[in-house]
Amino acid sequence: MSTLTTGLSAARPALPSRARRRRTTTPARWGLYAFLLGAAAFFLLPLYVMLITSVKPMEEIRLGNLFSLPVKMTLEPWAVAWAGACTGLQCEGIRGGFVNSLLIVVPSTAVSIFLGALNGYALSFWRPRGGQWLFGVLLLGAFVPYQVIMFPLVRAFAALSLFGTLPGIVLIHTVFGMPVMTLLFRNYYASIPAELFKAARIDGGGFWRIFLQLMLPMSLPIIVVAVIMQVTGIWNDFILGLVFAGRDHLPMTVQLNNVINTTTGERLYNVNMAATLLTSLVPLVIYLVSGRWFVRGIAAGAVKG
Amino acid sequence: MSSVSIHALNIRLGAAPILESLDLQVREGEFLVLLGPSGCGKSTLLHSIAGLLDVDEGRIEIGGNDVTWADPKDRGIGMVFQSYALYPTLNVERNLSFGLRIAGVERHEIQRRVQRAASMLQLDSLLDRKPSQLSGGQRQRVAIGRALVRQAQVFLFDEPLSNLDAKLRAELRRELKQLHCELGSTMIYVTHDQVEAMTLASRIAVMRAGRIQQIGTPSQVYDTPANLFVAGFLGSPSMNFIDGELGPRTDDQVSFIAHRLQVPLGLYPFLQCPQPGRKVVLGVRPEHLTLQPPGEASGHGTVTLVEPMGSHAIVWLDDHGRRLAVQAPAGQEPAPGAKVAFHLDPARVSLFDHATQQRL
Amino acid sequence: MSSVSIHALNIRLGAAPILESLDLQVREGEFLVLLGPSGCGKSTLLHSIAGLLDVDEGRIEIGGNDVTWADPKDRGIGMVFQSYALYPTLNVERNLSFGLRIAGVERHEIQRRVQRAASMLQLDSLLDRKPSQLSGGQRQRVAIGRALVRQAQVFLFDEPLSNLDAKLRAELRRELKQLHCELGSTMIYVTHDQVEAMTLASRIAVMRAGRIQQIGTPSQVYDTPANLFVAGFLGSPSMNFIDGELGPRTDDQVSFIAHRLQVPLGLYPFLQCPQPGRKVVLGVRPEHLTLQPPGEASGHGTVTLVEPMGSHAIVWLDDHGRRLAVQAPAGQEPAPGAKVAFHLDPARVSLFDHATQQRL
Amino acid sequence: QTRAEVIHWWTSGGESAAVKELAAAYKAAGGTWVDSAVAGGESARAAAINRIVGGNPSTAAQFNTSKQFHDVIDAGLLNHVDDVAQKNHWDKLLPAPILNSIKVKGHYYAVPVNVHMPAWFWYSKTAFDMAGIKEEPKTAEQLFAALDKLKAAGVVPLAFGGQPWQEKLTFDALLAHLGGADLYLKVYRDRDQKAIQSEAFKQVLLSFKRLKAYVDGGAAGRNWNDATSMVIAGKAGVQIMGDWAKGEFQAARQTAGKEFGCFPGLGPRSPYIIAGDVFVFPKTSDPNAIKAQHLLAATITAPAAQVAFSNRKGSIPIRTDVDASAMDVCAQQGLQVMKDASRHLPNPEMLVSPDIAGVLQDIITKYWNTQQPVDEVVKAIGAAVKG
Amino acid sequence: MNRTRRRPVRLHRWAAYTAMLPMAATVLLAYVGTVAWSVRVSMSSSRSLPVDDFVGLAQYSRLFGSDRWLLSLENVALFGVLFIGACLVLGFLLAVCIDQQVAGEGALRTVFLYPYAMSFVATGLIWQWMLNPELGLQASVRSLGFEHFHFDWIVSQDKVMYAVVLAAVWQASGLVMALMLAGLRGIDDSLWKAARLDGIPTWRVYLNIVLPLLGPSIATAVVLLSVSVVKVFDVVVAMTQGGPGVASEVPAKFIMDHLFGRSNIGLASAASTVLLLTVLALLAPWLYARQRAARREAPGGAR
Ligand SMILES: Nc1ncnc2c1ncn2[C@@H]1O[C@H](COP(=O)(O)OP(=O)(O)OP(=O)(O)O)[C@@H](O)[C@H]1O
Ligand SMILES: Nc1ncnc2c1ncn2[C@@H]1O[C@H](COP(=O)(O)OP(=O)(O)OP(=O)(O)O)[C@@H](O)[C@H]1O
Ligand SMILES: [Mg+2]
Ligand SMILES: [Mg+2]
Repeated sequence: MSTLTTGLSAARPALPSRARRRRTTTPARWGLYAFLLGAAAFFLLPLYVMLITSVKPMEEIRLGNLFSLPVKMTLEPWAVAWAGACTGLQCEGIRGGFVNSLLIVVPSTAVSIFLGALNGYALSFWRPRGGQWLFGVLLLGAFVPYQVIMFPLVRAFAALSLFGTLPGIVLIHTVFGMPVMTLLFRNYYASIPAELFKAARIDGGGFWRIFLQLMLPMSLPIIVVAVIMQVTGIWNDFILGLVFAGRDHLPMTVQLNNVINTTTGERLYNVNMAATLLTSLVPLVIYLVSGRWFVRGIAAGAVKG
Repeated sequence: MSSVSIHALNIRLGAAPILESLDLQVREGEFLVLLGPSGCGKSTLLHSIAGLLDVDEGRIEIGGNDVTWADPKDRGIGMVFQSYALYPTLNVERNLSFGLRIAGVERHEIQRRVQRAASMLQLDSLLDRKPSQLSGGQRQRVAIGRALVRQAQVFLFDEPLSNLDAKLRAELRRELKQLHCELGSTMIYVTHDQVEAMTLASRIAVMRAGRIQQIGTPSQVYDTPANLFVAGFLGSPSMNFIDGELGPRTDDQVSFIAHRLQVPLGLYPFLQCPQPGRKVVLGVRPEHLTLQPPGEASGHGTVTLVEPMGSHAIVWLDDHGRRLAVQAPAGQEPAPGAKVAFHLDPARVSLFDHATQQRL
Repeated sequence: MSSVSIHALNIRLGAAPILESLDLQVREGEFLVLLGPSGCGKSTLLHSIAGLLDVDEGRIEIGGNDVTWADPKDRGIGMVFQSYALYPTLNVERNLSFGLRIAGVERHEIQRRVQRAASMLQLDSLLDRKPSQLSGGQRQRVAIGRALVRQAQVFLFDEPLSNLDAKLRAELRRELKQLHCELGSTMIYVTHDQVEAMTLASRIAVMRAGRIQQIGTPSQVYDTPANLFVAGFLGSPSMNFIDGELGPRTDDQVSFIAHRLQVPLGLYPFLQCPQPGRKVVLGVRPEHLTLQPPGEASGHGTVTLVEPMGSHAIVWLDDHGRRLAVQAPAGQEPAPGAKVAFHLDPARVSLFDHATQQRL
Repeated sequence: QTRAEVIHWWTSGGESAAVKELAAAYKAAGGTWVDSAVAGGESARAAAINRIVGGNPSTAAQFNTSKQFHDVIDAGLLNHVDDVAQKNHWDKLLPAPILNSIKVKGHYYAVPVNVHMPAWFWYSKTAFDMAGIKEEPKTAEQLFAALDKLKAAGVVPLAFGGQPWQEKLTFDALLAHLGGADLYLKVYRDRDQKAIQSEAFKQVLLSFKRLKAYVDGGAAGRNWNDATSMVIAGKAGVQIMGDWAKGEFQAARQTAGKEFGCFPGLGPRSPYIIAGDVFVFPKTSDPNAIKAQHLLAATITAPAAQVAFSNRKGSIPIRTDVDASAMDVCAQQGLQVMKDASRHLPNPEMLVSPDIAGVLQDIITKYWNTQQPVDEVVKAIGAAVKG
Repeated sequence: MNRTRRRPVRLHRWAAYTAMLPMAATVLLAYVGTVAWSVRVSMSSSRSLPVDDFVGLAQYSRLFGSDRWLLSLENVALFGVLFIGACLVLGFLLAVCIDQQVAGEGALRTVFLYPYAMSFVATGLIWQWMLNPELGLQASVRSLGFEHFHFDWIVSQDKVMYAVVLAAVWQASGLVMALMLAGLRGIDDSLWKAARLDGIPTWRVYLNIVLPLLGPSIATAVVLLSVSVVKVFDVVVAMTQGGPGVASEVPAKFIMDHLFGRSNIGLASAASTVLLLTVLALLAPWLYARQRAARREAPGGAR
């Protein structure tokens, strides 16, 4: 820990670039990288096992040499996972649900983030009467395991003719995403100078204008976090998709689950790992590209003092 | 073109009362300058007029309408925030035009007004910078510009020129005055700059700790301050105060008597009958003390410090423990250590009660 | 107690060059005031001295050591940021003492210094407020305090008093001067207030667009500005400029000749031999124009505007299309519209080449 | 148009192949099989029930042959298939335990698909050879002796997955094979406190715990197929597991009788625990759907479909009047046993509600993993079966 | 008292109220309504399907008579403390380190985040393998010659929860990192300048200034993590199935087991009601305190 702390003391985000270059050789900087690489190793170890498992034939896996590289490497599990593994009567791999997953994840993410941001904005800046109470209850709702309240929701959705439809699954994701999204944005807006909001009020900005034209652009970093959370959560959701989406919109994860989950059937670990890795590609791409929107100092220059 | 009137306004922030039953009438088209020490509540007052703070008690009227609880955008107000509060994600042009776009002003009208404000504020070359890429003074100018492009009924300026250089400040002062004449808007303007206050104000209101101490034309406030605080607050260097008492009435006139100093008060316009023997404070501004040949002298002192100011110099005298500032024309300053005589213009003094600190 | 010297400093922000091969020598214990129009690069210069900005080219030395790439904390610098940069989560007391605590200064020494700074800055009653609960001026004072509690070799002040009222400003000015004498630190001080510049500075440096135009004592800079820009920049209202040319040499002296105006230049200390017929600009400050009885007049004009300033008034004259500002003692101002004569003090004028704008 | 949407949890390769047989048979009978596979019994059942609640039920849904779907029957949400059952004489055809499960108040609410026997013994021939074990153990003593020999030979005697359901399954196997069918039924069916407090039952519990000594240190949490892999690799001697384990051996290209051996219990009279899967038919009044349901019930139970399905699935048919020649050694052995109705033993889930079954599982797993005294366990089981 | 007079309802808030309608509807219908329903179910004898008889608090008394439930509560408390603590610390450190303009920031961020993208059904298995003493790390290290290396948390009754925490932290700390990173990036650069000038070591700035400034982000993270603590299920099922024995049982697993496998939604509803009440008891004082603090900081509801 002490190397870490001194490691931090030398390096700072705003360091002049050339000075930084001159300092890369300091032991502190080495400590920093050592920590990061150590952490990365911890995080990557399971991935390593997954990857090598996914390219081993089952015979080798049965031998139980977890960390050893494959003797006979094979990419077949990947092919099988994508297009050959059985998921019931069909044996077409996990690709079947890919489009459905996209159809679900895009609108669900957009709608839930929009509403979360809207709620957070209203709560932080407009403070409507009773809003805090409503938010408190909403937050509490985040702690209810949704399986417990599935029955009434299913009935309600059926009554609204939303059960088993695409809008239905979008709505249910929005509903279950709302507490956390609202919290995320509410707390983010707490750190934006209130004066900005005031200035916009003076400029005649109404509720929506201020939200759309000022606050949303300033929310970029937290939107990135929200996207990470929602894309991951919705992409990986299985039970809601299964229950609410309807047969025609079953997401990829239902196929994934069918591939890797079995009680009494045989398990093809290599295919399971490949399928899992394949399924996680979309969130991973989001993580990778999201970096450029983690902008620094988005409110810089706004207020003095 | 609306009057602003404030009745018995109370505002607390946290537990502390910031404004206490404050009354203020600003006439239509008036240019009111608010003066007061740092932290006295000027910004708070502006924010409450703009509707950005909830009023605890009292009433605010703009143009005769009670707007105490009205929405900021319905008050027809343009405001320059002390902290600028620029929109960080919008460039300068957008910052300036934001309000106009909202109001649905026509595109080329927007362009015209933004152009005008930008050139007045010398921001033309910075229009597509983000606030974070501007210098302090440039940010302040954007803040001013954002208010100016609006054709508001009432403008609130919170130290709008404080971070600008003197030259630009002088230019903008002139532009603001002109704008005021053109638009006829009511303006409430906080500043710490005496020149601004004197040149811009139709009236000056002096605040202290959430209360208004005096309100009047610049010369009223400067020449006949209502109390010791106002007298001491305006003017730089500040008025010289001399403790003493009123002497007995002789030749149908009273004099001010202090240690080694006597000032005849025959010309002094007393507000109430002077009571001889009363403890009073006499105030006289540095420019009403002149360094003179010993013949006509009111007193004598030793020069302790000379501060050249360019156009003039401030000479600090020690008159037996009394410290006096005297304004002398540049180039005619005595050297430190010199013994000099000074003359005090009896027609320009102010007298205050020692106990109540009010003007006599 | 360290000199600061800057050699051929180049700094760019974004694509634009902000400082261009700037040289500056600040002597040990000197109080250098930096003046310049908004956006000319003053803050940039201070930031680069403090080591907060990447230097593109050039060298910075403090106390003789090359610190171009040294860490800010190793430069022995105290700084007041134009934007204050207070620690928002710490209260005032902590804001002031944070640096000292880290430096491991003794507990009661910290307390002493914080106490001293707080009482000097009149922050005593605000010590446990968070910055968000302070007024603009109070925040600025905290920013000053944070620099002052450090006993730095070099202090950098970026418009430290801009948001304070005149009275407090005058007091703090005095305190700063005193502190400077006590500590003997080198101070570099950005301000837009001429009084501050004149009273505080050992020397004044005037900047424009990233370059230093003139550096000298206050009176040098004020009385003998090196070029038109400096001449026009200092003084409020600004120097009057009159276009004209040098007349032929008569009686061993040249005169300045302009439309309806002739000024003998016998006393003018030319820097180079005057060439008759050369196009020049004559500069004269408002305080060197006096309104006089017509007998001794240099010229005549019509009063267009009178700006009372309390201690004096500025009278704006129109002299056949020439606009002149004249400083008149308060109470002796003519009325607008009056025709008056004025006298120009030939000993106090400045002459500039029309083409190069440099002083002759 | 007889279109049947079927929710089931058969998603792995072998299971898919088995479902295909059903689908093919259904298609041959003139229906259209619409497949809704959801892996995991709990998920699949949850999906089925939610679809029912949401008013959009599937035509059929898989459950285990047990009391799992009795609540749904009670709520009146299932159609019965009495017509089919009567026409095909299910009463005579089906083993009693299965009938007990699907027949409620005289109506047939489900169609059985297969029979699984959850308590087979699988052993590695190499390991047995190495340990010098000549023949399959026929008694409890022989079993423990064999385990001891295996241990001495340096292999893991018992391949074991330390998951609650596997522990419970092992316990049930011991109860049936060591305690006997009588004790088993007294405990689970009659919930006879005396039987539970009996010395015999206690001995079963103790024998069960004795097994722990033959288990390796990494057993906790292990999946059953990983345990099977140990047998396949010869790292372990025996595994007690359902007949589905056969699939693993097959996948590893091992054949029964050659690389590995199987026996359904200790000795020639050992009981045969019957488990398996059924399809239920969510309530609908749509005549087409009802037709589809009936057709499904009829095709599934047909002998050809049964054999085809079971061969793929690793289970055995629900009826014994089928041609067993195409089946593997273990399956044939199972089918042979099935012919003797006296050896039929219902699995515990057919005898107690899922809730009680769960509590029993908790008790057993706790007993297995902690130092709990056996008397306490007896007491806990006694309390649990009371409900 | 000068605050007694009620502020008139202002027209401009209508937009705000309208915008909150979806939230209000969600709260009332999707949460309050359904939770009320499940409380009702918890007082019935419902098994696979809800029935509306009334059995009073029978399910609750059964719940608290269950060793497994009580153990679950203990486990989740331990899990919660360790998991939240570790995630916050690790997430914060990672965010801080990544924020030092390190090379390969994007890759590192993805490395720390990827576990979050993976379904735990598979990664849980990997962890199970890796932690398995016969198969995973212990065996590997021993085979390298360290015969006495001991790492068998997952099969130990006492330590299995730590193993679960380990895997859960592995999964969730990346998200905390992202949250903190968003917060860090919002901090005004001039603060850093001031601190560097004051000669404050960077770690002190992080500790004394940045950390408090990240208060809202941390609050968000704590709530997020708490939600996942209360709902922790996948990790346990994938890694240990609640075992060895019942040593790693958690409330959510108890609820799911009874909801599905054991067909006792009455008991499951009772359990989730108890959980919810516990959360309420923990959350309410915090929310209340925050609200009061907010009122104090923004007096009169500055707007
Ligand atoms: N990030 C940036 N990118 C481009 N230009 C910048 C950036 N930051 C500042 N500038 C420009 O650099 C110039 C110098 O800025 P600086 O802050 O040093 O001015 P200053 O002399 O302190 O002005 P002021 O008196 O207004 O504070 C300004 O013209 C400004 O617009
Ligand atoms: N949130 C708060 N809680 C408590 N007191 C506050 C709060 N905000 C401001 N104050 C106090 O209210 C008083 C008035 O502040 P205000 O900003 O109106 O002063 P000001 O006259 O504008 O001063 P300045 O000239 O320094 O800008 C100050 O003394 C300040 O300390
Ligand atoms: Mg203010
Ligand atoms: Mg600046």
